[in-house]
Amino acid sequence: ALDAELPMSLEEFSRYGRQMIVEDTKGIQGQIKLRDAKVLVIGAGGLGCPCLPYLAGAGVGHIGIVDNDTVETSNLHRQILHNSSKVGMLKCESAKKVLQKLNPHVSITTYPVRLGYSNAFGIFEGYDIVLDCTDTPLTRYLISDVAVCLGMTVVSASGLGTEGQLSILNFQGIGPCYRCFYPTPPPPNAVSSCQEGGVIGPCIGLVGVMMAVETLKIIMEIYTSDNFQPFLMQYAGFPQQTLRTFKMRGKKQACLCCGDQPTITRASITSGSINYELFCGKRNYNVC
Amino acid sequence: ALDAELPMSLEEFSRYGRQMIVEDTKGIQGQIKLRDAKVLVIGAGGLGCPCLPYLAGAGVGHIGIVDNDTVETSNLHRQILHNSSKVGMLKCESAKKVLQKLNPHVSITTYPVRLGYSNAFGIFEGYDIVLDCTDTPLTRYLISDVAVCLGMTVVSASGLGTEGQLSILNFQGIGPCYRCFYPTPPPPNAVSSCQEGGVIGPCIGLVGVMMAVETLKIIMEIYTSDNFQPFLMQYAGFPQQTLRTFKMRGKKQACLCCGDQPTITRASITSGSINYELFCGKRNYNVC
Amino acid sequence: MVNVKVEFLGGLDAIFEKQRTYKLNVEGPDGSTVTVGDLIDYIVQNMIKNDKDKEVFIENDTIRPGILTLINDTDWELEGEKEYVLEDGDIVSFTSTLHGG
Amino acid sequence: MVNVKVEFLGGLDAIFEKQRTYKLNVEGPDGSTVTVGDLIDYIVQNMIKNDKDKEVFIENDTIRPGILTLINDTDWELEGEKEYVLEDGDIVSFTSTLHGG
Ligand SMILES: [Zn+2]
Ligand SMILES: [Zn+2]
Repeated sequence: ALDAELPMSLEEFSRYGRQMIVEDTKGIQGQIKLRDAKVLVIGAGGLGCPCLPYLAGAGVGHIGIVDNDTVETSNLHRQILHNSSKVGMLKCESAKKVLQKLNPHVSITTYPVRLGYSNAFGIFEGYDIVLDCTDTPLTRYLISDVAVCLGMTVVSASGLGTEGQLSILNFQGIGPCYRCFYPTPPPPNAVSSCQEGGVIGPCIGLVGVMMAVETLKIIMEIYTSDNFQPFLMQYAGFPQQTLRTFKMRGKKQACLCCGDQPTITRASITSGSINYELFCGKRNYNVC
Repeated sequence: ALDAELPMSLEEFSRYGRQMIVEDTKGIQGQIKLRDAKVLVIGAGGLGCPCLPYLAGAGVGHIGIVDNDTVETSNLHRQILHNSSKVGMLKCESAKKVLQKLNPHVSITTYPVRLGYSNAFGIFEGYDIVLDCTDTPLTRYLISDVAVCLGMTVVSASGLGTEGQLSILNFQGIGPCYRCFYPTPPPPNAVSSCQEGGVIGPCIGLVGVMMAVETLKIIMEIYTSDNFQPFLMQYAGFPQQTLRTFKMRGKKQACLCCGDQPTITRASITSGSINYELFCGKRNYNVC
Repeated sequence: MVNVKVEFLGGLDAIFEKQRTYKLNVEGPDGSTVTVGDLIDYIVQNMIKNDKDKEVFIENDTIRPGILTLINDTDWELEGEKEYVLEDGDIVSFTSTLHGG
Repeated sequence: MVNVKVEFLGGLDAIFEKQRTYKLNVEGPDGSTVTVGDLIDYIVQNMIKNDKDKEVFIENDTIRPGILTLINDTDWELEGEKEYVLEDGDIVSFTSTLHGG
């Protein structure tokens, strides 16, 4: 009877106690916000793997994971939620298993599909925040476009080699979107001289953990429409670890998606008339 | 026969390929350094949990884990190598199980003991680098002292609330040690007005991942006796994520441990004549 | 003439002899003020050794799509882009957008 | 008089009304130069409201053991400690050493 009057079970109080006493979380109030939050994570790879357990551990109540890839041995130096015995298993299912054991209070939904214009709205609807942990410009544009149409905040990150980048897009519908930053996609053939696509595990891992920090701050309303300023963070792991924050442009009135007269709308996306493949080229961009 | 002539198995080439093609790792040469490295991680908690899988994933050949604590529910928001089904299990054994599955090529030794003056040398000997992932000044002084006596480099980090710190101590025997930075321990009763010891999972987690990045750079000789400069990095997760690097003092000639006339030596430590408890006070310091 | 620091981040150092930061003294075309546009011309003419690499940095006479330009850690769109007049000590950063995840 | 920025990191903001950074105008005792020692006196006299909190910051007339002092991101031991003469725009940071793990 006593238990029933509390906003959480005693097990949850014990589980989250050490974070609830940090003043910035605002205690029970923040914990309930976390429990009610619905976060969609797209990609359970180098960014998603270190991010997901901190979301689940913190008590984010509803987590969706979109990934149709299966675990390969070559992933394991950086995709540390998976392991050698899971080679061949779907990454979203592998991740779910680990997270469900870490925190049984969290409800986890998996989407073992390739994200595309025809299925994105159906997957996104019902979530509050979307995390872009993917690895091609094509999906980065698509995720941003769909999130703008649905008014969802995006935590977008990427990494390569020893570096990484992170930004919050379309914050509460007021922030700039991916297209505001990158109205024109990079030409597929202009990347030839950049180093090939290797990556240091903990360097991309650190950026994934940064995504978790940003997501918790969005849920706990550390960022507000009053204090939010568009930014892009740039991390470098070598030779010294540095983290720079660049002050970025706001929403562009002329943006095709989030601007005053958008041509990229739910109707144009779902009808397939926004040709993401043509727009971005088919070359594997994962090189620069 | 062909396989036997290669410095690594084909499975290892596939496993480490994506990091070997990053130029800073120097390919096979760097990978063999990783395989030969012997890293001792003290503490499988909020810092050790995110650090360890990146060391194992990268192929650090020999990892030791010292921790005599058992997993508790209240750890799980930040100690993401463990899980709810492991409550009551030794943290070092819980971590070993996960890491061994992640990378079977890594040899892992566990030390389910409380680190003290009488057992530290026996544990440390045979390792190249020690990672201080502990949570009291007492062990921080002890780890630094023993590492100085044995000429080992220490990657030392800590965190509380939304902040964290990281430093490399006694780098190749030339860097400053923990006592150079903190010749006098903080008075046990001077910490009363600081906020109590809460912590945000991904904030301490990020610092743990930073430790892995630094450890890989030490092993791969990105840091050398020529370019190494003493530093202390200060991370803050809230309100904005920032990472500052402070330029720090070098080795102090008057340092009781690494200075010109040390009184803290292997003999004085192992005889118990350095009273760490008296020196640091018995109060739980994990508050400021 | 103006003394500025230039940075090539996100892998762009690959076309600048793998060096991430340069300190430059740049003269303007009229001998007085130097804009970011002048700086970009200087970089293309003097610092990219391999002609084929120019298209990694420049497209249609401006910075290639996918590269962000920052003036003192601020998006150059907020600072006047190519028209911004450089002052001694300014830092101009170019960073390639990363896509890996 | 000198204009400086002061930062309280690592939880030290707890005794400074939870504010991490302050911009201060500080006068020296003789009206001319201001040292870091003068700044510390100023902080103790004017900025720590609760007398009991002073021992968190000061011990035996200097910064308490366990707190690092940085002048423009450099350990004050390399800069002359209390004798360092402040200039306009200097940043002085105090950070409590963290022990959690
Ligand atoms: Zn837009
Ligand atoms: Zn020393």
